[in-house]
Amino acid sequence: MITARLLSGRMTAWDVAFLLLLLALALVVPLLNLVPGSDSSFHVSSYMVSVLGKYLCYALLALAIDLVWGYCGILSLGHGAFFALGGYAMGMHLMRNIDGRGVYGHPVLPDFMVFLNWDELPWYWLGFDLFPFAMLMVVLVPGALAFLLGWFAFRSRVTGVYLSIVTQAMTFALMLAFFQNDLGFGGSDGLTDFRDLLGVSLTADGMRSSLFAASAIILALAYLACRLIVSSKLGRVLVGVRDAEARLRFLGYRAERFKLAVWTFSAMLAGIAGALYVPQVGIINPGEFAPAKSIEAVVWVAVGGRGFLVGGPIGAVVVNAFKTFFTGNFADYWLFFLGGLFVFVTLFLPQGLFGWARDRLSSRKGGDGG
Amino acid sequence: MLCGGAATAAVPDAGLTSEQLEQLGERNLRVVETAVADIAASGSPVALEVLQALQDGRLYRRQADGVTLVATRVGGVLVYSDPLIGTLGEPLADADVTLIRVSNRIRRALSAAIASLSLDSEDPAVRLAAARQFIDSPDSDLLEAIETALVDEPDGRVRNELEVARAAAIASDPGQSEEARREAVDRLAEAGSSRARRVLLGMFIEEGSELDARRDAAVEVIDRNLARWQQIQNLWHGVSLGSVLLLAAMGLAITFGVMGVINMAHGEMIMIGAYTTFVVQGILRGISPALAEVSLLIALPVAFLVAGLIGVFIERTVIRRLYSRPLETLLATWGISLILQQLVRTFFGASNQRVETPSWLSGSMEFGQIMITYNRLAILIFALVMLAAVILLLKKTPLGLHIRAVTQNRKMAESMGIRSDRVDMLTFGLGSGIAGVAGVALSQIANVSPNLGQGYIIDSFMVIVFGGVGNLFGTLVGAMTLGITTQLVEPTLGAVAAKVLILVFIIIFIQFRPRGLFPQKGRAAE
Amino acid sequence: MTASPSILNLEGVSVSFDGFRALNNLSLQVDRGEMRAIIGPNGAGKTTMMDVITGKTRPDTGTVYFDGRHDLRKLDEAAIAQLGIGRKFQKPTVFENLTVADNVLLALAGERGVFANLFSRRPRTAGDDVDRFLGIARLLQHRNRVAGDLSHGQKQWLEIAMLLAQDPKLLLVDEPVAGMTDAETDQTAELLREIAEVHSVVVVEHDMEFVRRLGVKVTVLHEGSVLAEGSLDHVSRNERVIDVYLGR
Amino acid sequence: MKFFPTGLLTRVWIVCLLAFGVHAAADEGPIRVGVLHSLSGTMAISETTLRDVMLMLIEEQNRKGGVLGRRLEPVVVDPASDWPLFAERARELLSVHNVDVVFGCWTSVSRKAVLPVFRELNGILFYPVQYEGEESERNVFYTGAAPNQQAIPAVDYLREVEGVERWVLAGTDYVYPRTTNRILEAYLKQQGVADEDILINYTPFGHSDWQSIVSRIRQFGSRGKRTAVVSTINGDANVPFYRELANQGVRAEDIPVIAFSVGEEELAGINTGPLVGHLAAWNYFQSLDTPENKAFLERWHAFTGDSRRTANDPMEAHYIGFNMWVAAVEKAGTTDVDTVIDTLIGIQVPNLSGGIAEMLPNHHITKPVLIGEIQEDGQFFIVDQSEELIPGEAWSSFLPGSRDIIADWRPPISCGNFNTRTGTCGGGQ
Repeated sequence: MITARLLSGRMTAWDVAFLLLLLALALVVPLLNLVPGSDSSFHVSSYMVSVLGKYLCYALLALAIDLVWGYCGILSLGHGAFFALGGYAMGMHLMRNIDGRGVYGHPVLPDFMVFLNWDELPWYWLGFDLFPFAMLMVVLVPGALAFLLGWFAFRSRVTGVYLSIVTQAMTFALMLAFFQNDLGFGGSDGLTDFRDLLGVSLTADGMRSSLFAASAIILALAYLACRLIVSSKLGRVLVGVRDAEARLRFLGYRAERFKLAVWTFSAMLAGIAGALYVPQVGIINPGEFAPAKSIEAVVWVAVGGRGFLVGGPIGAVVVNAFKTFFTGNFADYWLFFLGGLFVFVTLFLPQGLFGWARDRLSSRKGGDGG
Repeated sequence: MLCGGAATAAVPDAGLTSEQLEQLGERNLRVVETAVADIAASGSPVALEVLQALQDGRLYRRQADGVTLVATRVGGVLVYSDPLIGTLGEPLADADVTLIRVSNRIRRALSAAIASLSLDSEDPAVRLAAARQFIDSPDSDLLEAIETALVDEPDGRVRNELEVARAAAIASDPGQSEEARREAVDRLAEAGSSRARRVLLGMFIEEGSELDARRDAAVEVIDRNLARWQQIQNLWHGVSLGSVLLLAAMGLAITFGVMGVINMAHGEMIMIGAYTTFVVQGILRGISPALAEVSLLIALPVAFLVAGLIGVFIERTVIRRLYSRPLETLLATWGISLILQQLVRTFFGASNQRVETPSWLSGSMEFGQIMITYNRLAILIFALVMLAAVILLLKKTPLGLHIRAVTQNRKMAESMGIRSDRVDMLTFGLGSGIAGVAGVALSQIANVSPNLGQGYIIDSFMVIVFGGVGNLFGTLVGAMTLGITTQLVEPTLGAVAAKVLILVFIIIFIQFRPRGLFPQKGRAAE
Repeated sequence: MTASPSILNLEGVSVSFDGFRALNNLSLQVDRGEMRAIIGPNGAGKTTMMDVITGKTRPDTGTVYFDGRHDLRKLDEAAIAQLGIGRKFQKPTVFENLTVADNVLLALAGERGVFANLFSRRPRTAGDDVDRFLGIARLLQHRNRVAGDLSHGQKQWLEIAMLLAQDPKLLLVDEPVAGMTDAETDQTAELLREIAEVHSVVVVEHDMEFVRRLGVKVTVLHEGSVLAEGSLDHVSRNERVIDVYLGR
Repeated sequence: MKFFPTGLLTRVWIVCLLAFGVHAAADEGPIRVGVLHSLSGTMAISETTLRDVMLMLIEEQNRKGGVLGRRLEPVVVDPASDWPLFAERARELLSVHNVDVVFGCWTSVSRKAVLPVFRELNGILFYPVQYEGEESERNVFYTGAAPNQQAIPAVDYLREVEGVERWVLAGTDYVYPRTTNRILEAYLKQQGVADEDILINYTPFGHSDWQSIVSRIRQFGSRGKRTAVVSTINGDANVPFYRELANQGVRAEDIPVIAFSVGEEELAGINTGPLVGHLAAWNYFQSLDTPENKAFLERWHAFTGDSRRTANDPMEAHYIGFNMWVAAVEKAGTTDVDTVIDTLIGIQVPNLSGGIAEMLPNHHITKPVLIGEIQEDGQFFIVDQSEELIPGEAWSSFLPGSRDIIADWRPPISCGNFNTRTGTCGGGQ
């Protein structure tokens, strides 16, 4: 296999460990959810499965951000927009799947459209009843938006903080737009009350476990793809873009094309993450476009350590696990903790948790040799 | 002495009865309405005082016997007096009286009654308000009073409004002669105001009559006049919004524009300024209510210091370590912004705090047919003064020279003996302080809540990026362009679309001018 | 089209920033296979000239031709680099987070497309090529070190090695010996002379001793235009040159 | 802020249980009551108060001996104003903490987010905030006002008492204002109001520059007919809106503004002097002069230790909802969800305005409608109170899509969206 050949010699022990962990999760968690009875001490509750599934989606988003930030130096403050767009595409598919079981019993229109007196489905909702089409849109819509924005931005050499601010403006504008009822995406309530996916009820235990397993496997595949990219010669070009873009241009590389390709790919990954997220949490609404959400996702990557690929997912899981714990027990202190974490990590762990841990390990190992 | 208003129709000595006064406290609104009219017509010298007290919510009913009392605040304590007898001998406890509350309907009756009683007031503003009240509720019974008032009116503006009021009264009265009503319609058309328009549209006219045609023509004239003014009004709104954006962005123009620190905690500095205003106001009100009027002026330097010192602290502890990693200052300062928000939430609570508007900033003035509110005008002037001050500071003072030197060539500046770390600290403090001062002004138009800053941070960055980093003039042009465009687009497309459009516009704009409207050129920009 | 004798041809080029004229009606010709030294005081427009040639800055007026037929004003940096113009910056600019070998690998003539790079298999000869250029730059023993760890002089050489790997027709070298020890300077001069045997080279330098050692034709820039041209001895006798530069 | 060590310990214990996958048997222990209100994030301003009032009600009930002889134990979680997190927390409450009832949510989107969870895990949710209607779920009991209990009576008041003929419907652009305004528009047109006499305007969340909109309202109001503004402007946008009204001299006597989402809590942040006379329509005001309300406020102030703490409409809704649930459990003799859901219909408990609230078959309750005018002290002067209690309508008769739909959770219909024309229960189960 091409991949196998390409990856041979490019994978580190960390990569292998991470991939094995994901595969193990994909197998063990659904198994422990479905097989033991709910009073068994090995049982993993459905609640736990959906929480973990959510973390995996966030991990995929963080991976996407790490790819552009850690390897191309593009600090995107708008990846939440791609995540949300993928989520909306999935949400639209799920809405169409309700199939006349909405409260108004309309055969085609989702409830909120009946409610707002729409006569027919707007053109941009057509086709979403087909699963393959919807899945295509999950990657195409975020990809197209990213391509468009990147095409102009990179060609015009919009870099650094300017680019960050442009991406932030993008997600902010989308948030305002999606809040509007007239846009046809359910306004502030977004899309919710989903029933089933591929003919199986979303509330079925098997469904939840399958979604979880799918998230783990897709994360693993995305991780492989990213590893392939960064360990190819392309990856070295990307690092060149990040560290000395001008130098690279004078070597004859069109830096903007490299950035555009990776940027678009990253947006697609974010879209996939959103699409996996929506059926697991049961709602998608314009709040996902909020600039603060995108910034928070960037922070996961910073906390985990950027430029390692594995750092983003680690950060996403760690920060969100803390969030679940803090908002459950010390709601008032959550923002202190989160804010303090950012400051601390930026100041004292510029390589993030993963970088710090790796350095500690290697210094211990190499310590004897002095 | 001239007996103003409807009083001329009443017997001068009928005076006020305690029954009439007690009726003011009735639950039945109709009874209260009649009582208000009766009291106004009574011609009693205290009628105005009683009605005014009722309007201001200072009229009480003594629970023991139902007697109506007027309350006056003397040095923070309420002193009650019986309008028929005078000040009470012994003070009353607050529990002994109940406030007489009024609804809108009564308030309308009161406004008309008070207007009719205040035509001979000493204060031209009061007379002007009375005249306007007459235009708003034209009544031919008042004609005589208006005529009388016109004879002696010294103030041109009031005369003008009184004439319009007279025309309004004539035009609205079907009993007047056709000739007189026609003239009145012409006079109203000449006035050109929306008030006059309202009178014209409310006139009772036989359909298809000559007067009807005349009225339609008059309305059209006014509409054309108003449409012209509307353009100017929109422009004013735009300039005003621009000045708000300018104020919000100015501190960032220093921290981000000059120093290159991507300061996501900028909004929180504004918020701290606003909370400082709240605290200063609270303290001053505790000392003396008169001081509360000038609390904003006192809050300005305090907010500058508070926000500035917090800025200095942040610079010393965090920003300083990150100068070589500009994008990461974004993360750290965002963390700081979360901490500051939560700190304020912990100390002050999550809800909005009430910052009072001093009386000299409340209200509005009319300039032709446009309305300019004092607080917006003050913010515009204040923003421009601040901008001028900052530019002067950067161009003319030694600190400004040092700041420019350090930003242009740190090494060179250091070798010339400038302590660049000190300059960094002061610059960041200055930017934060300016944001704090902006918070004082913005506390007058926005929610003073922990989220205050979040509402301004994105707009501020847009303004700076649009205008060009490191160029205060660009910040001014950027803020005004965005403000005016928003307000010109808003009436046709709606507020949401206007906002989205502006953001999309900026995104596209940056593609073509990646360094803003007024970019820094040459090697320094690399 | 007939091949022009000159590889680089600037005619009447002017550039101004904010009213400051960095280049003022500059004309310059470099012949094929020639090595040319450009000297001039600070602000004479040396770096701006490099920027114009490499597509970083667009001239306000004037023409810039490469190889007699490529109008460089119409091309971007990458296209110009692909035509065969290599540039070494004044401040050594290498990819600090990549290994020395990777730095040269990126520079090696070859595919510059996105997908080609994603799936490129390293040609078996690539390693040899990398080693060859590292050998020329005397960096072979450092091949697996991270470039950021190199000394200043080594970075300069690495950049020169990258230039060579690019196999350009014309090399623009900006102050190659700034910050070097005397011994390093000697070695660099030697290296450049070697290079000039097969390439056209333009060297911008302050260090008169170094320029003398190169022993090539010299162009003196002043206030954005050519003040004098000829051998170093010739220009150092020019009174105006003495006035503005050497005399100080 | 309050901090409950016992609650924390329980939580830690539960987290441990969760980690080891052990489930405690919940039958004979305390009855668990879930409280699902945001304690952080943007909605914390409004929702923290509701958590506090729930804790007070639970404490009082425990002092009275609990329910069915068992103690009530509050389980408070924080969904942090994050809608997906609402769904997650709801699942946690129902499946991990095994609560018997949940009181929670504020925004419609948070309610919509948790609906599928309550349906799936069969829980009970009491929702205390006025909302746009068009919903009736078996697992949800709506103790806030439906549009016919707030919007329509408010408009009637303005028409009848103030003689208003021209209408500005100004709202924040989201579902509640959109729906309310659609209902109002249909209603006004039915009442003979011409198209040109209705102006509808939407603004984004947190809109802060109201100059041109207020100026437009002033202009719209200068047509010789009495004009009023019906405001469904939400949250933080209100302060700048009212400020601009005051500064542009829009007085209540000229153009009154009646609001559906501005209560005592919101007014606390505004200088109310210039706003005196503007109106709000609710089903409860803190200024209600009834013995029930006085007693409630006394307990509230004692519980919070703050005599200036305001009370508002959704608090009363929780008060009613909690008492209804307690009554239903006592009546049914069990906390079993299905039984309690059936028993709740028809339960009557006193409200705070001196009447009796009844849970209707459509899971909405009867409420009085009160119109209040803003006073200088930030309280409301009640100028109008409906003579009878108005039953909440889940489905508006003024919207074409829902005209034929009714909700009745008693057999034989047992359906939240029964189409009377086709005689079928639409969609859903």
